[in-house]
Amino acid sequence: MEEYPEELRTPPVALISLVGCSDHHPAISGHLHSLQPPMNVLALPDFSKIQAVLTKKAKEPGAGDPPSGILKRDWLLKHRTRVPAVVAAMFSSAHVSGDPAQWLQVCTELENLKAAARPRNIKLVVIVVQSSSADDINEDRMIALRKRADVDSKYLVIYTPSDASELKQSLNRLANVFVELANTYYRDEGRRMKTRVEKKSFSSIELNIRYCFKVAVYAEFRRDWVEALRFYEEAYRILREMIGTSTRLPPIQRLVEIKHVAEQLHFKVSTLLLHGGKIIEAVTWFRQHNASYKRLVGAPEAIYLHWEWMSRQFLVFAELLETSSATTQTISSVTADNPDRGLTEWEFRPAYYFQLAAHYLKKKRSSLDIALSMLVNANEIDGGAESVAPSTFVGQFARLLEQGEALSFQPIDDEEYIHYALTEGKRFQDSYEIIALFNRSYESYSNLRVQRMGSTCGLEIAKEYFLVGDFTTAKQFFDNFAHLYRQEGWVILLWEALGYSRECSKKMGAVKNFVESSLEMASLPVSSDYIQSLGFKECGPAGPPSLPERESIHKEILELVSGELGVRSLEETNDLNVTEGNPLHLEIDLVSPLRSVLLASVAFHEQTVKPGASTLMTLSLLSQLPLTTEIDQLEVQFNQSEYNFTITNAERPHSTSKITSGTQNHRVETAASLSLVTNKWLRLTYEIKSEQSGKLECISVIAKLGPHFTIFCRAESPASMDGLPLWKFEDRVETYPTKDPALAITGQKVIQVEEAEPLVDLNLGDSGAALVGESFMVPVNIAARGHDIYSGELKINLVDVKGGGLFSTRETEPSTMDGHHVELLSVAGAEWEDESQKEAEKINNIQQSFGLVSIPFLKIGDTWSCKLEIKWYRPKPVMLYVSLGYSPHGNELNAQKIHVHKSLQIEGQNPVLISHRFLLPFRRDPLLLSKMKAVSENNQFTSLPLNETSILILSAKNCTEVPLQVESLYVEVDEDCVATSCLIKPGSEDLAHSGLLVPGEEFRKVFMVIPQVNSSTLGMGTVCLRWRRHPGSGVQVSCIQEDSVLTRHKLPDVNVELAPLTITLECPPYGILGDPFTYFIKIHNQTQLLQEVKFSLADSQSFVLSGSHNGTTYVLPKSEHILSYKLVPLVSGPLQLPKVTLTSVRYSAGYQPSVNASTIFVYPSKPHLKVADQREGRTESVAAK
Amino acid sequence: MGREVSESCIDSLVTEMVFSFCNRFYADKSDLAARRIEAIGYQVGHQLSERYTMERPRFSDHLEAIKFICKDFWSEVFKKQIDNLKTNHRGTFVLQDNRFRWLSRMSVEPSLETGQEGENKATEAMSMHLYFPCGIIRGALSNLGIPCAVSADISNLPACSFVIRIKA
Amino acid sequence: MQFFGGSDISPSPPAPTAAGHNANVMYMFNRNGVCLFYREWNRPLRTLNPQQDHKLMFGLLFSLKSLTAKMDPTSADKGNLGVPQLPGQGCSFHSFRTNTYKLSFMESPSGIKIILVTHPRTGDLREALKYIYSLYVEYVTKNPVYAPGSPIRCDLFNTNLDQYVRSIS
Amino acid sequence: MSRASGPRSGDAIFASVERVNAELFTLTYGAIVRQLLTDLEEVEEVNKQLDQMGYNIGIRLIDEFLAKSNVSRCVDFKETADMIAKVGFKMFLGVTASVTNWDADGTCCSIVLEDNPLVDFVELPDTCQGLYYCNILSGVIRGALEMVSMKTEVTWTRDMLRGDDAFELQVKLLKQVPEEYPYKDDD
Amino acid sequence: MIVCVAVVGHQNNPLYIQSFTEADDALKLHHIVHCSLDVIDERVNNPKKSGPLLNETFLGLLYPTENYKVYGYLTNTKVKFILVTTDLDVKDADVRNFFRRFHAAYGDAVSNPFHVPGKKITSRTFAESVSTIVKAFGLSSAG
Repeated sequence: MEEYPEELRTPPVALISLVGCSDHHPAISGHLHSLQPPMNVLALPDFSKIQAVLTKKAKEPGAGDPPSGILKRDWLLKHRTRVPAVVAAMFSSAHVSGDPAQWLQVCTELENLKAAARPRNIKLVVIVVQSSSADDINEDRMIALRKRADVDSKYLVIYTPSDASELKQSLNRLANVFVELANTYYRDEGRRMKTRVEKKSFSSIELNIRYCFKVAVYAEFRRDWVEALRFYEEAYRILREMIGTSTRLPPIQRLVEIKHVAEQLHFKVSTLLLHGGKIIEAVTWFRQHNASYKRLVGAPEAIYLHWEWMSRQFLVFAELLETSSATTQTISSVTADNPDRGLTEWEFRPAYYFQLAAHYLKKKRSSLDIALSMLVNANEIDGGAESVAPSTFVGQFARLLEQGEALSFQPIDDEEYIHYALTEGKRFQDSYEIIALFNRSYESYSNLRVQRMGSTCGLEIAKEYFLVGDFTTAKQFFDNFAHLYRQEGWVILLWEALGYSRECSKKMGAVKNFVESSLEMASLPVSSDYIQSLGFKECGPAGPPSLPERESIHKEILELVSGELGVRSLEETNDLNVTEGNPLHLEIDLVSPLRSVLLASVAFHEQTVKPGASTLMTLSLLSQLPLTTEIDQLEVQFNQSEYNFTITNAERPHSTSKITSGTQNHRVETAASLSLVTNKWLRLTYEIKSEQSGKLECISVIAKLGPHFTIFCRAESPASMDGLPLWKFEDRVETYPTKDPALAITGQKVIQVEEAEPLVDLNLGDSGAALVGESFMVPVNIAARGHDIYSGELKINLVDVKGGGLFSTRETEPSTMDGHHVELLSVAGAEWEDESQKEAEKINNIQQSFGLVSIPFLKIGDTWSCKLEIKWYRPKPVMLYVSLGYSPHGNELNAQKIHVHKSLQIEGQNPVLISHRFLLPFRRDPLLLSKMKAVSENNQFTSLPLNETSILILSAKNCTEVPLQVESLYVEVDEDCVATSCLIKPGSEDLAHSGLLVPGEEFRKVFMVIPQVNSSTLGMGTVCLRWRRHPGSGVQVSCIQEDSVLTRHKLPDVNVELAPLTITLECPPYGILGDPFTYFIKIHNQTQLLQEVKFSLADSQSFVLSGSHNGTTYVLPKSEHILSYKLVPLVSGPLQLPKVTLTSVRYSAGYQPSVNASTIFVYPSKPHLKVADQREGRTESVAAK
Repeated sequence: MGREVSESCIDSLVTEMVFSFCNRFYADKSDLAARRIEAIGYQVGHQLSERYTMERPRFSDHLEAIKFICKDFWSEVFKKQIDNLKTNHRGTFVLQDNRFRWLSRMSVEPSLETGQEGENKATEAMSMHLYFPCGIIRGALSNLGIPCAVSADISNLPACSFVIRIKA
Repeated sequence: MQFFGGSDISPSPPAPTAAGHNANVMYMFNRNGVCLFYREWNRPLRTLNPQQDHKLMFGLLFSLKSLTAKMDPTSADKGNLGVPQLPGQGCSFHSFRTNTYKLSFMESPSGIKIILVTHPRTGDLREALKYIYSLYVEYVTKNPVYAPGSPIRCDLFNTNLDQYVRSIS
Repeated sequence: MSRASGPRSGDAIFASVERVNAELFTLTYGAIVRQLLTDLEEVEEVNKQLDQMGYNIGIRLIDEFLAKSNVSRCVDFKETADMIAKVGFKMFLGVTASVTNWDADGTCCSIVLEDNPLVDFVELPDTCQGLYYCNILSGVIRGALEMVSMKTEVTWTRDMLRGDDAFELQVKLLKQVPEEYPYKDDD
Repeated sequence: MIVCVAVVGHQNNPLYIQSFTEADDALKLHHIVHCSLDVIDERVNNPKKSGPLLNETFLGLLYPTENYKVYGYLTNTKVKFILVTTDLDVKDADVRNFFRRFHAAYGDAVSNPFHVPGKKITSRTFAESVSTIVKAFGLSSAG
């Protein structure tokens, strides 16, 4: 498109000519340019020039004889630059209204101008430049001026540049005038032409076409697209008809001219269509254009001109499509609404046209080459052609002759023309042009993510590069695009690409690439039977895809790698060869396209194996190479290098050189034969014996073919092996890598080697339940039965049986530091040898629930033992896991460990259950108000009377299965409440009997408590029980520890309050049947107030009593009132004294002495005991509670 | 086209196929037998779907394909359509044939079958005959580009419902 | 003809009802003498255990067949008594009647023997037996879960049979 | 026995029986054969198994044949062979077969099939030479005849899949086994 | 005249491709067929909203090359048939008819129990019937 002249590419622009007053031209022309549509300006300083411009040069030979061409090359340009539609004569107002002399000059100039403009009926405008709005213009002069110019008054324009607003106005005024006149001018011209066309008043088709063309152009001037289109098409049509009829020029040039014109017309049409957004029409139009000229190949020797032309058509249209905004967005909709038109979406894509342009350009090149080659002597064409040049007519060429300064064209015959064209053709290096085209196509395809079309273009590009000898670039391209074909299984296309790429690397002397692509080609699933290989002449260097071809390639490689001879037949470039100097090493992994060259599957026959036990491993190799391949040597590599081994080919003993740095004691097997037959598994089964426990995996297999060529092939498990990408589409027998199909489905290249049987005993001494608080010992014994123990290590782990974890975060008691319920305190070694810092180190790596202890070296027969010290803070069953890891052989560093595991469940239980209770003194009852009111939550706090002696009884019950030795039981007053607040002293002197508690037995101790401060919550301190397991008990020594354990039990706070009243019942310790005694009820008022107390005494069958049954008394502050009764017991035995009920009126609180406080024992007759009866009764009664 | 054979050809062939895979080739390896039978069905379904979908526009979604199975495909194979199609719209379809041809003559005598395990034997024997049709359906669908798993339920004979779970 | 001349003193059973319970029992044997099927609709007295019962019935038929063949006046080649025959070879009987019951018999060339014991006054049952045979084909041989040669345990067969037998008059 | 209603013609029966698309049958059979080939590998073994399956089918099918065809006796081999060819093949496969090549003593003949629904679409791969694709048919015939007490040997002499112009089965009567009293008299 | 027919699997891999020209353009035809897959993708991914072509197996003209026309057909089983012809004006009806018969032939080919789904079609019968169909097309379109 670029090569088109600007005036052709862009719609025509009206031309205005300004004459005179040149200093104002810039302003005006600037304005006109800025118009939409713009106008060109032909500015002439003074009137003398105008003639020169406007005078027609002598008309070419009269209209009679046919013109020697269709379109004049310069016609469009002329109308753009030289022939104005309007001439504007500018006069300054000064001159117009100046003195007669000036006026006269104006007139003459005007006359001349008219004279020049008339014949071409160019429109005339007169502009009077008014230097300032101030000075006025002489009216009648103006009229006169108009008369002279004989223009309509509105074409006599006053132009006042003086001030901005004025200037603007006048500019607009001018513009309007110009536009209007220009239009009329072009309309008139158009009409003139049209009438000629319609009146058929033309001597030849050429003129017909030309007129149509002109009409169209004039229409374009007027922006009348419809008409323009119509006439361009008309012209095109006529032109098409003209082929064959015309005889004006020698045939070749004739065709050339027609095509050139056609091209222009076509260009105009499609441009108009596209800019009119009529994309479908445009495409259809192009189709027709293409269809109608495609076949017009022309004379054979000039055929390449045709291809060039075709290519240009496509290129231009492609560019038009690309630029026209219509295309991109509407394609889908467009294709949608014309299924009938048979237009395919591709025909709306520039890419499509670029591709074809490139395609035709290739054709052009090839036929050009032929043409050139047919020339007898190439230099001969250079002669004589240089003076040939494009002539005055579009698409014509002629010899340029200059006589003096005058140039004249002399027509040439086809002979010369061809020469000229050839020389022109030779000047261009098409390949790069072609590459460029394909590239554009490729890019726009890949923008649309149209990969296949894209890659075809890519391939073409690559081929071009290949052609011009840029092998590196070419190879890159080929390899890129080969990928797509590979993955979609288009073998033939892949074959072609590889063929080129192979050739490239050959030319570049890149052995590795060469061999790789060769091998891949050789192993492609192409076999002559499924394509007729004769159809594939143009497969490029690859040659036709066929079995024989594959074989020859394979053979070539075999020879190459055998090192005998490098691949010759390589002109100039350095030979490829594989020698000592440059050995060759290929790698094939799971995704490599070379998998079909060599596929290695490795399957162990078992999943797991005992160490030292031997198992079988089957190595299977498969190759799709067409010829049988002899492998000299195989090396099988494992993740544990010491198991690597090589397999040598018995038939080729000579070539057993080490592949890798041959470690001594490197295992070497010999296989009868290592020849790979096409698509037939080569199965080799060997015994593998592993000492190492753990994973044994076959990593890779290295095949050695020829002295300096090795293929490193990653091993695959048959279980997870997927088919060969390309071959999987082939209809061929597929066989299992292993004989046994089951193995082929499940086989793995990995085997798990179990660890050796431990020959060491690990024992945990079971010692029953542990008691909370004590540090519990678990003995661990290790006996080296059948192994030495090197670098033994003991892992200890405590796990909650219920899985609840051994500590809970919300644990807050001080008793359990950082909240562990159970803790591994230490590992007490029975005998650590000497090194004690080791001990320290040991303790370090012991956490609460985990421990790690290293064991000294033990010889077979030795034993070693230690004790685990564990402490419970909570009753909790716990699982103790102990595992011993050791290695039987000291020497090896990486000797793998053997493990022994033992576990033991240990119950943790509370040793003792401590309980307490408070009692008031015997037969003494304080009135505790809190008791009264707080009936509901009375249980929360026990309430004690202030300054009264209460009794605290503590009891500890042994709830274990073992006897416990209680050492001491005492109450420890908390720091916070001072000793004075309340004094607690043992009521009885320390334990008479030894505190040995058999399981279930309870131990008791009595304390006196006298609260001394009135406090609602009085801390009573903590009970401390010191105990130990009773040594006598049958539990093994192991878990008896010397120091006793202290179990603490916090006493709940109590509520101390002053009792306003206390009642004391007084009566003899015992009564005797029938003999009376006195029963005092002392009401003691401890308050400062007078207390009114109602009392009542219930009757009782067991007694006869005297005294007032009920009444009210007043007790003075700080004094006591005594009620006394005489009682005579009527029966014997423990009797309930008559029930007293008192009610304090003030506190409206009634209360009774407790039942047991008001019992008395009545003997039938007076007993004969004197002393200790007091105590007797006491303890007895205490015990009774 | 339109070639026909007596129904008892296909019946006895299928019967015998199931019998020999269960009792001869893979005796007491019923799961293997099942897989083989299913595979056979799969191939048949695969091929049938190719044949029966000629001449018809492509299915735009799974439901269409399933409907095709229910209507045309079924009537080609069993001379009747599926009676009831249910779906959860999340890739599971239930096709119920109220009188599934291949079960229409299948019966055992519950009374004589001794107790539970007898029942089981019977049902297992019957279910063996279901792998084939399941395979057919699976084959047909997967050939239509719908990978799925198919199971059958014969809790109320002679009705039989096939459950298709499409692998997302 | 009458076999086992059952004394006429024994009271003959009530006259056959138009529709319904004229069939007493039915046996089916295959060519190997296996009793594939036994069903009774009305058999008040039962003397022997099933095995013996079946065996007896088969024995009866077997010898009866050879007997009838032996007696055949038409055919030239008389096999010796007890010499086995091919199914359908020689002549064959299709029923006999006693005063208390009628036994109808058919044998397919494949050796399937169907014995239907009915009320003595029931008519010619050959077609009935054929029909029963076709029932057997439909619901037994075509039952995928039925193994040939094994005792018949097919619901469908039973139900259809019962239904049909009830219609026998 | 009732000679009243004689044997019915194959076409009549075929017209009356339930029929299904041959495709289903053909493809199913094909799939079975393929499966057997992959499972049993040995072609010979496959032939054997196909024959066995055929046999099992035959012993089931015979009763249907007899019931539908209303054949009352198969004592004469010649007549029986004819029956199978004319009626049997027709009523099941919908194709007619012809009986030819009787030998002198009438114990051996060939059943010839021009058309055989089993082999529609089938193309034997080169790897399966030696496979008697239709071997199930021979089995069926053998089984059926055995049920009517004729021990026979059935072999393929022509096979279109191997390029012959027709399918030909040679049926050879070995012996006719009369039924004998199955129970020991001593029990 | 038909110069090439092809069957392309649902992974866009060629299952069968046969060209009928003496000229050495088999390779070019491979390229053309391969490229036509792009058009098929396009058609299938955004099908034409308008009427008859919706989901029809026959995809119509895929694209014209400088001197071929490529037609496409997509079966319900995601297998693509591709037809390359040199004829300039081809009647859709003829092409449809061709594909119908071709599809039938294909159906039979894959009904061969020994054919493994997704593998290349090597059946001789198929090849034969294809060539007959191709010939028939030549006749019909010629007339």
